[in-house]
Amino acid sequence: MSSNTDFEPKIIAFVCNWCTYAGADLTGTSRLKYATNVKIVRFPCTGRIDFLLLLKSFAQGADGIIVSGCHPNDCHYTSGNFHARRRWIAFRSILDLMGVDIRRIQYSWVSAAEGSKWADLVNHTVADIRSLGPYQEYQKIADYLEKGGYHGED
Amino acid sequence: MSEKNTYLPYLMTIEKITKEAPGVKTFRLKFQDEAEAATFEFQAGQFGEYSAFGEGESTFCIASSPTRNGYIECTFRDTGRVTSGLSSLEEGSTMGFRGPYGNVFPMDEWKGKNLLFIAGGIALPPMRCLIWNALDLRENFRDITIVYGARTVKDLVYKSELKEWEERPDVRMVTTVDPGGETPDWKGEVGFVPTVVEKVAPSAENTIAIVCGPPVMIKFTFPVLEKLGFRDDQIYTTLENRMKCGVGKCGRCNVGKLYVCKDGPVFSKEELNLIPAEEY
Amino acid sequence: MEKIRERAATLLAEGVVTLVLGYEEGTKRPRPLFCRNSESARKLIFDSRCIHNLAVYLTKKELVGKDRFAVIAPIATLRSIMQLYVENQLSEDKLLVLTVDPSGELRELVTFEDIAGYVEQFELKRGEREQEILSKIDEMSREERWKFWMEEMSHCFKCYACRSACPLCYCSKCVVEVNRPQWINPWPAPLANMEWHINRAMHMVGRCTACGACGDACPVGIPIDLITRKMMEDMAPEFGYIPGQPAKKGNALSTWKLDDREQFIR
Amino acid sequence: METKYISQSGIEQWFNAIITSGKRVYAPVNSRGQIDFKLVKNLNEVSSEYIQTTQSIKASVYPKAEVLFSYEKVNGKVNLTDFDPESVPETVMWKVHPCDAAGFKPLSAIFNWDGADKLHNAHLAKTSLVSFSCASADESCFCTSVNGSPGNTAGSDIQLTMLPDGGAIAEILTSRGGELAALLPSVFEADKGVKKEKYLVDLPARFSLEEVNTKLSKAFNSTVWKEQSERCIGCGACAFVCPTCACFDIQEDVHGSKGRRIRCWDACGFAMFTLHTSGHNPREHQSQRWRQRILHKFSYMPERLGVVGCTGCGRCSRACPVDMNILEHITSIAQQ
Repeated sequence: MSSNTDFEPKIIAFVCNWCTYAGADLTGTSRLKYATNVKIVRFPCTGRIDFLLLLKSFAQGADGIIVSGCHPNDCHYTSGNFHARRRWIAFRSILDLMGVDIRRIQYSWVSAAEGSKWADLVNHTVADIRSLGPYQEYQKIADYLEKGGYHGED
Repeated sequence: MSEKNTYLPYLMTIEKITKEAPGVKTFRLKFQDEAEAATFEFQAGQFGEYSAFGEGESTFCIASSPTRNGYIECTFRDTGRVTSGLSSLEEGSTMGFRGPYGNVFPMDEWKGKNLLFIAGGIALPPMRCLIWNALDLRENFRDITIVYGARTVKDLVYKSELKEWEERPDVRMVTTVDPGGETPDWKGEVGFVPTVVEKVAPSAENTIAIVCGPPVMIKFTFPVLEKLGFRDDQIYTTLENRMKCGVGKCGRCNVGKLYVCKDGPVFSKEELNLIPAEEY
Repeated sequence: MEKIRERAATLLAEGVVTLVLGYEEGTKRPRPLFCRNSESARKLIFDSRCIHNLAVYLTKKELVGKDRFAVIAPIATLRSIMQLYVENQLSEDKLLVLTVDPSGELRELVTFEDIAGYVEQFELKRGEREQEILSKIDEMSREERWKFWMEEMSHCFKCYACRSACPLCYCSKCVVEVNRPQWINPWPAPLANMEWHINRAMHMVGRCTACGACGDACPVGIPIDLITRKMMEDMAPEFGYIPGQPAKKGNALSTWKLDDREQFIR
Repeated sequence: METKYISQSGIEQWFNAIITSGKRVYAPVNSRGQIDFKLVKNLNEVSSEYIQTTQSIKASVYPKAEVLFSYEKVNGKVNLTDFDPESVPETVMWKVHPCDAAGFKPLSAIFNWDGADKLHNAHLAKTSLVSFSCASADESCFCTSVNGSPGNTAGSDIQLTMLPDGGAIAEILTSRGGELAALLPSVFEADKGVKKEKYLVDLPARFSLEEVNTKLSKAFNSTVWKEQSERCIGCGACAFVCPTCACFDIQEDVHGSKGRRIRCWDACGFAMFTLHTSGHNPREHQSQRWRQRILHKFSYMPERLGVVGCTGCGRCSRACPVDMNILEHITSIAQQ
């Protein structure tokens, strides 16, 4: 599975506008090369990233997810990232209990100055997800109604 | 099996969009399939389920008159998921329509009578269908009076048609806005619909009153009509309960033993007396 | 039991309260009873089978009315009452709590301070059923846990008995009923069901008092109470609260600490 | 209609013949501490000791969620794909109770009272019912009060009445039942002349439907609704386990330019069920919703559709988290 070269992971990154998005921008302007598997969704703050968006991403075909924002004490809104961190702790615990593969969600702090950290983060995450393979387990369930489950309870 | 799927809508093209009031639009819809257009028939009072593909279905009356062939019209206010989805569509786009559903105004029985139309706010559309139907068959009826009110001048819908009705010599048109809703150049009445009705209503003798409006307007207009001498079988209204299927199955519009979608939406006050008022 | 009946009858007869919320004998086990006069207080019972969490009714204004009322509350209900108080959903001057302590004595708790003091004496422990299922889940691999819950979720038909039975689900409009956007698909299907239950659990972080009412209410026997219970047990050391005790320093998710755990963040 | 005898081994061989024919078979299975209808392959999976399954067999002809049609938006146009009745597989519901089989009539009455429901009818056309008459009942059962009985054959295609020797009286009731029996005709032996009544549970009627109906016709403004519903917490458990509750919601499942319109179960007990967009709610209080549930089943349906909306299965009473016991409540209305 680790040498799955045909598989290109689909990765969604939920990032905050002030730090990580700017950081990712810097990666680009610094002409640092990194994996192209990531689709970035920009939010005002990590505190605004609803946990359900992560689940929706898996359901719609994401194999991995990056959630990233300002380092502690650097939040544009003072404490959005602290609130987000608490929520992630609880969310991870619930997902783990339910058997959702939490290795597929990578949380990170990337500042506006850390262009190279963003490149590293993406490259690492892509490599991790590549070795985990596609998240079929989840995607299969998302298709439930289509597969004829609506005739009863098979 | 060629059994028809009730839930499968007709595909309609939005031919024309008219902005009526803030958030209120009228769509003129044409059947995409000509065979469907040719066999489609409806009568005043009926409603349909309108689809915004991607958002769902919403229930409104058919606002155009059955005497105007080749299209149907609907008027709605952008308030929920479906209506905002519809509202974002442009001329030429496709939407869905199921219908016509429900019963009709007994216009044949009203021949030779005076008609008093009383409508409030966004409830003019079901009435508009009826008004045009009556005006297109004008010789069937005697005096026609229309009382229409809205909260403010801005909220009045079908403004050009209101003007047309006002200018017709064979229609008595009274427009009113709630106190405080008037503009400096407002020439109509100022006051709530029930009060205005009391002032301008024709004699109850040989007259049918049709009332459409929000529940509170209806509840205050009925006693006024009673005072004016209208019997319960001379008063008609249409109910607008929440619906999903439109065909008597989903259970939402059940009021007492009646279903608004099957036994209504048109009810005479006489019929309304048989069902619990708290449920509509 | 006789004492509870007598006291309830007196409270009602003297007009101290207009309603006593308690239990009566039901079809297979006791069920909630709304006593509005001293005569119906004769139907009241109270024993270890009385497990409905009556706190669920305390936020329903059309039921409890505007006047003072009393509720018969075993320890699980008391925990919910404290949480409702912390969330500003109850007021002291409207509520009188009756409970029976382990020695069989009838206790009247008038202030929330009284209730808090009383609740503190009882440690929240797993029961046999919870212990059995949770230790089974503990031994499962991640893949097995996923399969286990997916099987359970396939039975959920979204009757929302879990939500209705929960004293802390008092929102007048629930997140599943929001449709712009349609956040959680409203029809029953395993994924949509799981999304609902994860959502519910997230909304219970730092709030659930593990009364078990949701699991007890589930008509298709999904052990949903264990999702919030496990989460509550896991989060207690993280966020520094005592399971089953009201939060002293604000709700877990509306506060934070500089040194919250972050080894999972790269 | 003909009556046969089938031996214990005959039942098993016949069951296997049904499986071999490729039909899906659902039967009561004991799993996760619940007895409920599940897809089965072997007779030994089928549960024997129970009074009632948690859920009814309603889902076989009225799925919890099903696609009414799907669509795709292409260049401003919309293409519709209709529901395909051929997509419904042949299904046998094995070991249903008479109260479950009787539930199809009121269910179909709702779906077809004015305009046929293509989806429901497609499921009906592919579903056969093998019912087992009841030798036991519990305190929630009351089929005999609502025109049913432990040996009621209404709705069943074949009914088996189990005998002490492990065999059964087999009543082949419909042509579809005949086709099912024809999958292995050899096991259907000549009738031994045993009367099935001897093997049915004795369940005296608890109330008279006519009486309830008369009382209900004047009960709309009664205080009974408020009194009975105080403890109701407003979930949909009763409606969802009910064999005849048919209220549904229509929803949209959207994936980019593709979408599906979905019909799913809904319940009149939910506060949002009748809520208008304007905020006005005709059934604002739980007592009004409880009244609707009872009146719809015992008053409106008999009057409008000619069929009572209850088969006395007792599932709602068993499933209710707060013991809203329908038998108790109806009986008390009848006695008022």
